[in-house]
Amino acid sequence: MSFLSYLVSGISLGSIYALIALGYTMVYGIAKMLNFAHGDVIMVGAYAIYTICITWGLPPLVGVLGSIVICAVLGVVIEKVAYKPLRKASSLAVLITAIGVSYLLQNAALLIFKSDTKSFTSVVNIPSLDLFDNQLHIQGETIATIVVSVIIMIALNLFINKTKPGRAMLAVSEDKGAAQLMGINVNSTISLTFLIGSALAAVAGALLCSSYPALSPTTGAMPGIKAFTAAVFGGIGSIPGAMIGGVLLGVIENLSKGYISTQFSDAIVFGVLIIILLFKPTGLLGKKINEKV
Amino acid sequence: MKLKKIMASFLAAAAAITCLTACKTDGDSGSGDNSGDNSTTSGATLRIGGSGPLTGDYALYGNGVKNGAQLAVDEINAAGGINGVTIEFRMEDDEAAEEKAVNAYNVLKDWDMDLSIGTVTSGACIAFGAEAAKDNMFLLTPSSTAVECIAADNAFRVCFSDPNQGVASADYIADQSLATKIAAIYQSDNAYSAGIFDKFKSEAGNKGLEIVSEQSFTSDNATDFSAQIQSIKDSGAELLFLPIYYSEASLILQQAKNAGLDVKVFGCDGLDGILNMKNFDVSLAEGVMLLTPFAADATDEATVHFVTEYRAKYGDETMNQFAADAYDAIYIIKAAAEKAGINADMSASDICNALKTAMTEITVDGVTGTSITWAADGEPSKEPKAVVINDGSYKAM
Amino acid sequence: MALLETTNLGIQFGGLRAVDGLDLKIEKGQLYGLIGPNGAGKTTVFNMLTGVYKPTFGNILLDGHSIVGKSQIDINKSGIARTFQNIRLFSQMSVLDNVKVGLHNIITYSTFEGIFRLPSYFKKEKQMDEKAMALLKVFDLQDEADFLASNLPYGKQRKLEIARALATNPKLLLLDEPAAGMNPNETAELMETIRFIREEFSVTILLIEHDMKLVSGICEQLTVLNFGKVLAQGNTSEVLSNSEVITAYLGE
Amino acid sequence: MQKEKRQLKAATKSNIITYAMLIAAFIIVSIICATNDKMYQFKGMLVPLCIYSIMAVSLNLVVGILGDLSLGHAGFMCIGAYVGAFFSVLLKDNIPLDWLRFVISLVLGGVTAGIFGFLIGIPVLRLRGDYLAIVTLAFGEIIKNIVNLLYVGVDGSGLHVSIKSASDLNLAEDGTVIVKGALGITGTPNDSNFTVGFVLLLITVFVSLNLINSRTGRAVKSIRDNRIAAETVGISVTRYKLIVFMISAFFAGIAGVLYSHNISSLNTSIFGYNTSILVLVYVVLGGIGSTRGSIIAAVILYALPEMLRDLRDYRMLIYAVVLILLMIVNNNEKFNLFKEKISITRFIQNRRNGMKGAKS
Repeated sequence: MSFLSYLVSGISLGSIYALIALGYTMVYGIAKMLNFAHGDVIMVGAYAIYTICITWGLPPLVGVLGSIVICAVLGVVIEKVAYKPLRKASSLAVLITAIGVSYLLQNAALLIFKSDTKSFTSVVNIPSLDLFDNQLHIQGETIATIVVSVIIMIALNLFINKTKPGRAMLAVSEDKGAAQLMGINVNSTISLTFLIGSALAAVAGALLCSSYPALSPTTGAMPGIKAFTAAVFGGIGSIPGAMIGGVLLGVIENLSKGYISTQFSDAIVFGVLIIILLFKPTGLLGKKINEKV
Repeated sequence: MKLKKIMASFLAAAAAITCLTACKTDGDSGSGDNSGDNSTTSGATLRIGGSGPLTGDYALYGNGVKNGAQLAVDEINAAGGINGVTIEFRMEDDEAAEEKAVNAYNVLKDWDMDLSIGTVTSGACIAFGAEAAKDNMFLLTPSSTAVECIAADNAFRVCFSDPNQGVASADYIADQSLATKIAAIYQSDNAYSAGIFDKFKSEAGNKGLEIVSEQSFTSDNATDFSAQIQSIKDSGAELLFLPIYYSEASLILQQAKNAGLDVKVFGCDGLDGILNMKNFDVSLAEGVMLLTPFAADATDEATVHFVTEYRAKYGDETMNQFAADAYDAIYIIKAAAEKAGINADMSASDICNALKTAMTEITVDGVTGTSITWAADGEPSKEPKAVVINDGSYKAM
Repeated sequence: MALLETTNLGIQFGGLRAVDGLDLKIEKGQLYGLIGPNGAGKTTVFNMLTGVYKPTFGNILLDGHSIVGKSQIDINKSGIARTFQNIRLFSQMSVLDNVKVGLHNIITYSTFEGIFRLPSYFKKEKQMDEKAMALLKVFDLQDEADFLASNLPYGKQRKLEIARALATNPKLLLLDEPAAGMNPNETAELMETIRFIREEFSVTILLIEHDMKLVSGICEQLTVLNFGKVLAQGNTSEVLSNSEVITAYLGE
Repeated sequence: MQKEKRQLKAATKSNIITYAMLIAAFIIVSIICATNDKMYQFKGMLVPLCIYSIMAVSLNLVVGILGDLSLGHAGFMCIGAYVGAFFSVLLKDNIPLDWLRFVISLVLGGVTAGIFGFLIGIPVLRLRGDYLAIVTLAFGEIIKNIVNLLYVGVDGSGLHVSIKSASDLNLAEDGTVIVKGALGITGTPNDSNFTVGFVLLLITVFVSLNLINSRTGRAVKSIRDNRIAAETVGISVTRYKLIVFMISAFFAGIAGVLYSHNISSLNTSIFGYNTSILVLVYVVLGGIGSTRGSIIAAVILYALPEMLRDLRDYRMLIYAVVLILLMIVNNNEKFNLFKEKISITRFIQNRRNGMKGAKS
């Protein structure tokens, strides 16, 4: 039963990584940039819910919706102010700017919300499941996280493949210049990508802090890095890849903690990652880059 | 082409730096302190410097120390200062990093610091302390627990050391027969946590306690503890020892409850603050025992006074053991300084020499302990207080 | 003995035989043309000859030695250099440095000698500079020696690529559409240059080209590929008057 | 021939400016230090400035010259720092000459880091772009994780190593624990000073610039610009990538030794990906590929938050804003045109050209 329990909590943690990784991978696919500030948008989202639900006492649904709106707007503003002027610059320049934005969000949060860790109240109201004679316990948050992640992944896939703006995104990710010639507004497509990616970050923030209810200005940093790892693991730019990468990362992390060593779990997780990348150099579902000679 | 670009861009940057340096000079020629309320001229005041993480992961602790010390300084100045001398306090940010702590030390020296309360975290304090030892600068750290922090003879501390807490915890658990099968979760990349656990482990062996599950986490991996908790559940432990900080502890308690892990919980002073966590469900901490020198809802006069004043001035966010330690540190300095007859005209080194002797001669009643005395090695001698959380507040055990 | 000989050379990508049963025989000093419609497999032949792709079957002999399975580096060292259809210069390096990279295995000194600036460094660098400048002069690029390669106009970039290939001291030079994008005047000039370098560097040249004027003007022998298979082979004039070639390739 | 000379000169001239800048900075700083009793903050920052400059110059080799994104540079620094500090603490009393012990520490730290650079370079060769970045990040984190759990002690019977706890070392009574897990190494002798740091920086710059302007450097740059073309002209990608990874790691190790001998307390917290990213910021902001730029950016960006201390709570916020603005402004076409206009080099060149015109 321990195994199942490790597995379930691994999947739960992994689903959150996956949700965050979805945002990373979308932005990467379309804007070809690593948005290092993505993790901090999650933190902003969580603080938004905290303020709305706990400080103002409004119902959780209002909090989540409010947080989605705030993050979506924030994402678009960040893109317009910080990344758009660098559209033609090297990808490294954009990466550094993203790091700057990450510092900015963290320190702004430190000034506004102060440094203390705040305890978060779960926005999920689903009873937990007890299986196998109470041997296996599954939290309501876990169920919600997994379900929401799957729904979002499917919705995102449908959106990208079936709708006009979605296909515009695909076109922009394939070839910006050609997309522009086809009459696609590249700027608004990129803005839309940031809007969706940041809205997803808000959802991830709500679920992250519901499952792990401690909130501080650096809350988003580490899950952000882990999700970045997950996105690369699954093949950056690929939506199912981000999902699989995230879940696998969570599961590997928990199994190695459960069966090998908690002290070396970081080393083990990253070691597995390296080994897999050596065999699949573009991640699990990444496109194989065949350079045409 | 490229060369020119770079050259020119740095011309601009150099101009910016020149401007910044200029601002800096202005700042220095003034009092240099924006936070202190008493900016009298430097000759007539006693300048106490400190550093700690005011930004980043550990900002909570640094800000607690900053506020706690400032509170004491303001009170002392309102009551006429130390030996009639006004004191000034300045806290620099070190982000809990060794290198930044040394930078902070140098900034404080430029500010004409007369004595220091060291730094908040252990690693930084060792680095800070080594510089202070070179200059024979007096150092009384409120909260750095590693043994090495006060290795030099100019250094003292307010809190218990890591080994002290580890040993005391094991002794307490064994002597009170709380449990024999122990599980522990500690933070392996944190000197405080790993230090306590190491001593706890060896003392537990001496006392006949069995450590059945030994779990850890790192700062990079401090959100999900379900695997650790599951292992502990499987190990059949009766008591969970948590020599960690409270924000992780709050997560562990939540997840332990979810997983149905029903064991006693015992922690060290790092757990203090958990009840002040905004929006924390205190029922999670019901029955948690901890060794802490400070309990915010203790009813003794000193604590009540401190808590009331602190809350009025800085709110609840940073009101923790770190703030209390820092508050005491300033009063301890006052007591030692009065004993040694320190005045503002003495050099930092003379002050240090005088205080070194005085420290071993004073007995202080503070928020974090009563009748505290110091040996020449800098370690405080005070009773560890064990408290248990009951209905959302500490009860003495 | 022929300088380059391929026997039954072929490669398969998935189900597709991109090149199937190619027999080529190029004598030393020849100017040989490889032509065919788009997608006929011409560049794939180049890629097999230079080791970018490993042939699925068949053999390649250079000077009588098989080079199948050798790395690109070893193949270059044994004497084959090439240019690319889509120009591949070292764009952030100077024109001169591009050629000096070509001299990498011709004039050598160790990393250690380079870092510590031992006398050999200065000696060898001087040799490299002289040789590279001489090559640039052949292509009339000497005035642009310290330009960034990416700042050169298109026609000159093609020339620089040839100069870089020549710097590696090849026996066989493979030119992939050298006249692409050039105007008639430039093409005429290029034809002169190609003839000149064959004499000057006593190098054998195999080129892919669509410009029939250039092909008929300088190539002595031709092979026509269509859908990976040889359609015709032989003397330029004969091949170009072959009716099959005219139907398949020239589309009449 | 004339052109060729000019080309040679352009590289040499740029190098001379770099050396002149460094030496001038050294002289000015030395004068300031000699004539001012106070300015502790300024003096205290000098060694860290050298350390981060060395880090930036060495990372520039990988990022700017080889064109691979590395997020694990601090890992090599960590190795150098620990190896150097371990050696120094171990033999503090056995080698009487401080400078000799320090030199040996430097060599050991650098070489060990270099070996790790080589080892890590091998698998990394298969990867490109962001995948490579994530693997270097992973290596950095693995190194940090393992070093964090490392306990090494010494007693009469030799060295004892454990990855669990100090008590597992089973030391004899007279034994001392040198590497103490999360607490790291304390009491490293304070052998670093500005002069040593400066000399090491100078050596790093010397090696780096000479490497860039040599046969090896050209090969490396050709791989960066076009890997396929580089292979067809006979350049071994494997060989040159490994050389660069090794040299870069070697100097990161040197920076690490300098670091651990500057501060009495060494633990892994500084060697996380944050520091790797910080150094990457220096390299990118300094102009990717520019050695001089890396140093200038390292100095400015390291000094900036220290200079902003008077702004208290707002300093990191302002640092972040400055970082973003610098990146945006630096990549703004109009601003670059403007910079071109006011550039000193251009001014000098124009004058010289003008003079030439007058002569002829």
